[in-house]
Amino acid sequence: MDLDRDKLLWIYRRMRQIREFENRLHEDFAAGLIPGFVHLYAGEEAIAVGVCAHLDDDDFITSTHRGHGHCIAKGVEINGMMAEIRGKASGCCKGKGGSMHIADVDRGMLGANGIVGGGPPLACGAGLSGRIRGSRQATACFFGDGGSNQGTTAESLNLAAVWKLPVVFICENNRYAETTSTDYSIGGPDIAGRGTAFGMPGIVVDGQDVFAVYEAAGEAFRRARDGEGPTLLECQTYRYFGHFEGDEIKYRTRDEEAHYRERDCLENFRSVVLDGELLEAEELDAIDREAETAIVDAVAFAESSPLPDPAECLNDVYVAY
Amino acid sequence: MDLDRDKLLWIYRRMRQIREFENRLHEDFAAGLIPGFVHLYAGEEAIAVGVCAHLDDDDFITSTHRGHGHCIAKGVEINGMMAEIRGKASGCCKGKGGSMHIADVDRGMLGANGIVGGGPPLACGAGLSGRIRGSRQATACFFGDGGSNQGTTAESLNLAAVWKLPVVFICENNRYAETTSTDYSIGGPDIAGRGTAFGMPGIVVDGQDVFAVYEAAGEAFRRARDGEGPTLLECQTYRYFGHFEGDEIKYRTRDEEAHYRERDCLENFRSVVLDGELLEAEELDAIDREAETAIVDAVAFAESSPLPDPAECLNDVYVAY
Amino acid sequence: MAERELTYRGAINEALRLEMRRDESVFIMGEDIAGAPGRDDPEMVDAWGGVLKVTEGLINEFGPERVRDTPITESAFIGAGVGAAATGMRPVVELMFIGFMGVTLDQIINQAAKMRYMFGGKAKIPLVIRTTIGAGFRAAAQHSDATYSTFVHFPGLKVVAPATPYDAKGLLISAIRDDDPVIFCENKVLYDTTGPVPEEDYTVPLGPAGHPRDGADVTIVAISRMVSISLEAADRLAADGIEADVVDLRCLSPWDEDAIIGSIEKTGRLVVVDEDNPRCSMASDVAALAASRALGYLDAPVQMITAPHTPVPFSPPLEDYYVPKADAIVEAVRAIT
Amino acid sequence: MAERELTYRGAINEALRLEMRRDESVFIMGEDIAGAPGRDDPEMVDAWGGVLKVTEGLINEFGPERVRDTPITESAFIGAGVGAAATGMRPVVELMFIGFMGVTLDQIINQAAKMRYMFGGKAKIPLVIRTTIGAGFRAAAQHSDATYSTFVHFPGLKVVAPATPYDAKGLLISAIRDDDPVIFCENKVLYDTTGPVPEEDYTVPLGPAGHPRDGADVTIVAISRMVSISLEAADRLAADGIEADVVDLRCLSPWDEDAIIGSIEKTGRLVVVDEDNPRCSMASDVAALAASRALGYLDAPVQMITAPHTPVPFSPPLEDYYVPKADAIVEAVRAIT
Ligand SMILES: Cc1ncc(C[n+]2csc(CCOP(=O)(O)OP(=O)(O)O)c2C)c(N)n1
Ligand SMILES: Cc1ncc(C[n+]2csc(CCOP(=O)(O)OP(=O)(O)O)c2C)c(N)n1
Ligand SMILES: [Mg+2]
Ligand SMILES: [Mg+2]
Repeated sequence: MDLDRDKLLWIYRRMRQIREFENRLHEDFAAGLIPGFVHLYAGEEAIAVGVCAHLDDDDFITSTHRGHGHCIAKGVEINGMMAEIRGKASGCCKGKGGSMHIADVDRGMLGANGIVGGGPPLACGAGLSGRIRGSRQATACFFGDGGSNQGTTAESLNLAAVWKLPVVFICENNRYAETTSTDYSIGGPDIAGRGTAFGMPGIVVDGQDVFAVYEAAGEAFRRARDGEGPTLLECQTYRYFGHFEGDEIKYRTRDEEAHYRERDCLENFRSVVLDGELLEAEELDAIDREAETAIVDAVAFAESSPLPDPAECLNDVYVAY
Repeated sequence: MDLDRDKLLWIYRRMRQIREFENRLHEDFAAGLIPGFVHLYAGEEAIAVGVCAHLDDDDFITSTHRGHGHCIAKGVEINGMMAEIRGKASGCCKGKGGSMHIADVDRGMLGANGIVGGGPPLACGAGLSGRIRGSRQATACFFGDGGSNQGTTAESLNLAAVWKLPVVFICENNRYAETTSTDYSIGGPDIAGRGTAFGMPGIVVDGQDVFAVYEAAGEAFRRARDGEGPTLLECQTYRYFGHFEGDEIKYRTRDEEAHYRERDCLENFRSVVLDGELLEAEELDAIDREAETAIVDAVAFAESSPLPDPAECLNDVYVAY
Repeated sequence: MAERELTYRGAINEALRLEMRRDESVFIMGEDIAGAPGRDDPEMVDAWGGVLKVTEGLINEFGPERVRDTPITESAFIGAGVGAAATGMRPVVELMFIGFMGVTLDQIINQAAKMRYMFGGKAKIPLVIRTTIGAGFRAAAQHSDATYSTFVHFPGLKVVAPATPYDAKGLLISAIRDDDPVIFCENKVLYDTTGPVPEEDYTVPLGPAGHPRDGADVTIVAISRMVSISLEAADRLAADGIEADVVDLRCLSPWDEDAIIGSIEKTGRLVVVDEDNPRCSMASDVAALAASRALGYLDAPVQMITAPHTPVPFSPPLEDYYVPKADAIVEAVRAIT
Repeated sequence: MAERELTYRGAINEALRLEMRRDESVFIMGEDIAGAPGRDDPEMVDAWGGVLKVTEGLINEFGPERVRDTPITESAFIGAGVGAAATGMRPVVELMFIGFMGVTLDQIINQAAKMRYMFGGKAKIPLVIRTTIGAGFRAAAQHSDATYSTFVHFPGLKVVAPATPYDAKGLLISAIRDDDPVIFCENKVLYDTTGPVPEEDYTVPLGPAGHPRDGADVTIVAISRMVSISLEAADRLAADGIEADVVDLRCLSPWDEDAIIGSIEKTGRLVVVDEDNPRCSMASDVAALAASRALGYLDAPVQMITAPHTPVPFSPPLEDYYVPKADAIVEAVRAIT
């Protein structure tokens, strides 16, 4: 494993930060503090973090409706995120986007996306952009099992393959699209095989295991940056909460949920690094506390920030009109 | 081969009829007699005919911009077709559709389609319709190699697979989409493999050999009607003329064209049935003459038909408004 | 006996149920419209009943063959609706939010809308596409549009946007029985509103406007949720002695030009209230109708009250600013009376 | 020295060439815009230059990295244009016919148009989508639309429709330099028309209307190909002593409200000529503008001359009937003067 101490700590820190962020939103939503539709990423942290561990600030990602984890993994500031989700003027999108459109283009995060399948074409463009400039910039494209059926995704796989774009496609297969199981919605034996059919390596990865994700993504980004073209990683995972907050989750069993909770990515990480004596428990505990504090601070920041002025509605449509 | 004499004659008759029809349009276009965009099917006859040989009047087909062959194979009257392509009131669409939208819903021909990838979703619907009614109706969905990249096609393959719809997808891979070679546009080793990836048999077929098409389609329609789900047939073929009439065909070599002309489906059929002593040369020659006469008649019919009254433009938008 | 009250949501559900009972060729499709598709566990059947619970319970009566959950492939399943309609069925397909139109528009505007015409009148497409419109849910830019104008623009489509439970049921039944493709726009903010709805089946014809309030001083033409906001404004105006004639433009295509012109003839003043964006919109159409066919009756400039030319913002104060309000209507009327 | 004449097609080609020379971040994409992609044979390079030959020759100067033929996947490659624009490039993407908008609309209306707004002003999308509009080619219902109104409706997009070679070049250069997404509508019937076009680069600003003819008796607002038809009508009217003030609405969004209002103030009469279908259209917008902001100046009902509410038919006499003609304009003007 080519992960040094710093990188290991970085990975744990980002995963833990996502978990804390999402757990807090879960509570705050129940308390009526969060407007709108909120889709939480808890349970899937290993994917965003294992992938973004290979990215620099000037690399790009495209995301989904379930975008908080991708943001944090890519390095978006959580204060601005929390304020955004609360609809505050200090939010990273000035309160205009909210959870479903949270973004930070300066950090290479090209936006959560309210359209399933909306991201893959954009990812091709970000990849193309680096390619035409002759830089080594790469792009990660996240989408769900549901999103893997959308025509835009298939078109993008093909386009990236024929143009050998520096894009890594990451399917977060959490077994459901809303209430719809992959057993029902996915034609074919798996999703990875669609990559193969469109001309790129298609690889099934254990998405609960950040080391497995890190390794598979490493090779994929090497290929991408070396001009060998795209890769499709199907990361198998599970979301702990409902499709969105408020979902009663009548479509899956509590047993099934427990089964996946047992394979938690954070717990898994802890046992690997502690069993392997790569990190100390105290270091991890310190990160846990740090993450908690950061969330408390982020909430305080968000709560103390003003709402936008109503007439702000009219700005930001055009650069110049 | 389970083809009796009548079926063999039927196949030859339909293939020859298509060839004559298209050759005549090629001439008439050059003579300035045909308005609009015209895409000819000459060279690909074995596919439409080998497939439609398995269809009854109440089965359905969806088509493409290159639709004349599909029409004739499905049994649409050529007089009405010729009149339609000339824009006459006696055309099968009263002159409103022309070559690109030629249709005959009563014959189960759901229209040529000006939108690449427009047909596959419609085919899923025709399949679903038979399925919900509990009939044994099946649907054939024709599309090109270019169309195989369109997102609607991928979505439809998946939908048909998960619902086990009685649809047979036929990709007419004639190696080009306009000027764009499949070497450039198709990610992945072939198109058939996309079927496999989406959960159905994906089979490469020699599209110049009507017997091969007939056989592969036979098994595919058996599966479809028996509720075993869809099949994707990738039929490899070549179009003799340009993408559309007027195309100077600068993007392929004359050598390549000659190579494919040597494997002509009509010639191939003749040698198989004559070598195998299944039919007599005279029978085939008679069919050739019959086809020629039918075209002459169709042109005469079209030419003697009136143009539509201009105000006819306003009718047929709604059943009732 | 008091008339039965039902929610707008319940009225739509009932229309679907009655038509599915009445006609075997009617079936419904959409994402998670039952929920947990493919599961046998009876506890799980109807796990959702649609993201906004409009189709709840239908799976139990009609089963998965006629209440079909779909993968997330709007082009394929809406196109399948078109294909099924062209071949003898009467599908009712759900496009979860109108903001998703862009992933499937071709099947609607180029296939469903044009097939009959292109084929010389030799096809019919009895398809209904149910979709939701409207801001107010803090659902941000891609889930809050009211862009029915895009569909109105295209010949071959019919477009309906009921404002009341009564009309929702009656118009949906008409839409299902109609032989042309109909886009049926449900305002999600109205789902919990209630009103009298007869239990039997009845139809409200596709075309005529509603006329919820009679008045002689100013015409207010409103669409969908804007009708109740206009009625609220009308109440306030009445207190000042200004009587508004409120036209509920529940049918957007075909539309009731005569009702609009007739009202303007009576009042001489026109205010249009439309939650959609202003350019190339229903609001423009109504104003243009006045300018071209009722100019002689107009005593004052037409007032257009619409959403601004912006996407729908997320933050509550911004979204509240976005949606047209009764205040603005009152003010607009005062400016011309 | 006489000014150089160029075709509308040539003017567009030249604008692309000059901007690609000037700015390395400009590149173009589309189906068969060069032709025979991937082939090395120099005979085959530029085998097509686009289906209507607008991009001919560019591959020879700029090579396949910046003149990219695409597979037939409009969502993927137009979305790739959006993504490339968001990350520092200035793509010009070709949507072969506007009638294909439906297979890619989401990337245009929900991604390109809304990203800047949703992200709180922190993104810019300097993307141009070139597309062709217009009937007259006997290309039937899916290849002959002029449905720019759909794009005008959506906030965040700019929409341009030049009527002359001069404007085509100047507006395209402006569109490429502009930091917002622009839909650039080329009328295919105009490609072979010629007019004076300076050789150097110059810009025509996005917004202001053109004013090809001055007159005091009636305002004619026209778009794209309808401008020359309106000028033809104006000539005929002049013979009768009626002087038309012709406004060329070459920018549809943003648009030049002042030019329209100013002209109506002068003439008191308005005729709008638009090749698009009538409902929720540019024609409606112009008439609505008159009704809401220039009512006091209008001496006669607004006349709207548009395509009918039908798809575009194939057969020549039907298509000829479909497209607005100078006769109809003359008649409409006579009816109100
Ligand atoms: C085009 C489109 N169709 C439908 C929806 C509604 N929707 C939002 S999320 C979702 C499920 C997505 O499932 P998946 O891609 O597996 O992602 P997950 O939620 O599991 O992370 C659906 C159907 C949408 N937002 N966009
Ligand atoms: C959505 C869409 N994009 C582009 C076109 C333009 N076009 C018409 S036919 C064609 C090529 C189609 O190639 P293929 O599917 O291989 O069919 P073939 O012409 O070879 O039979 C293209 C690009 C179209 N009609 N529709
Ligand atoms: Mg999922
Ligand atoms: Mg082809």
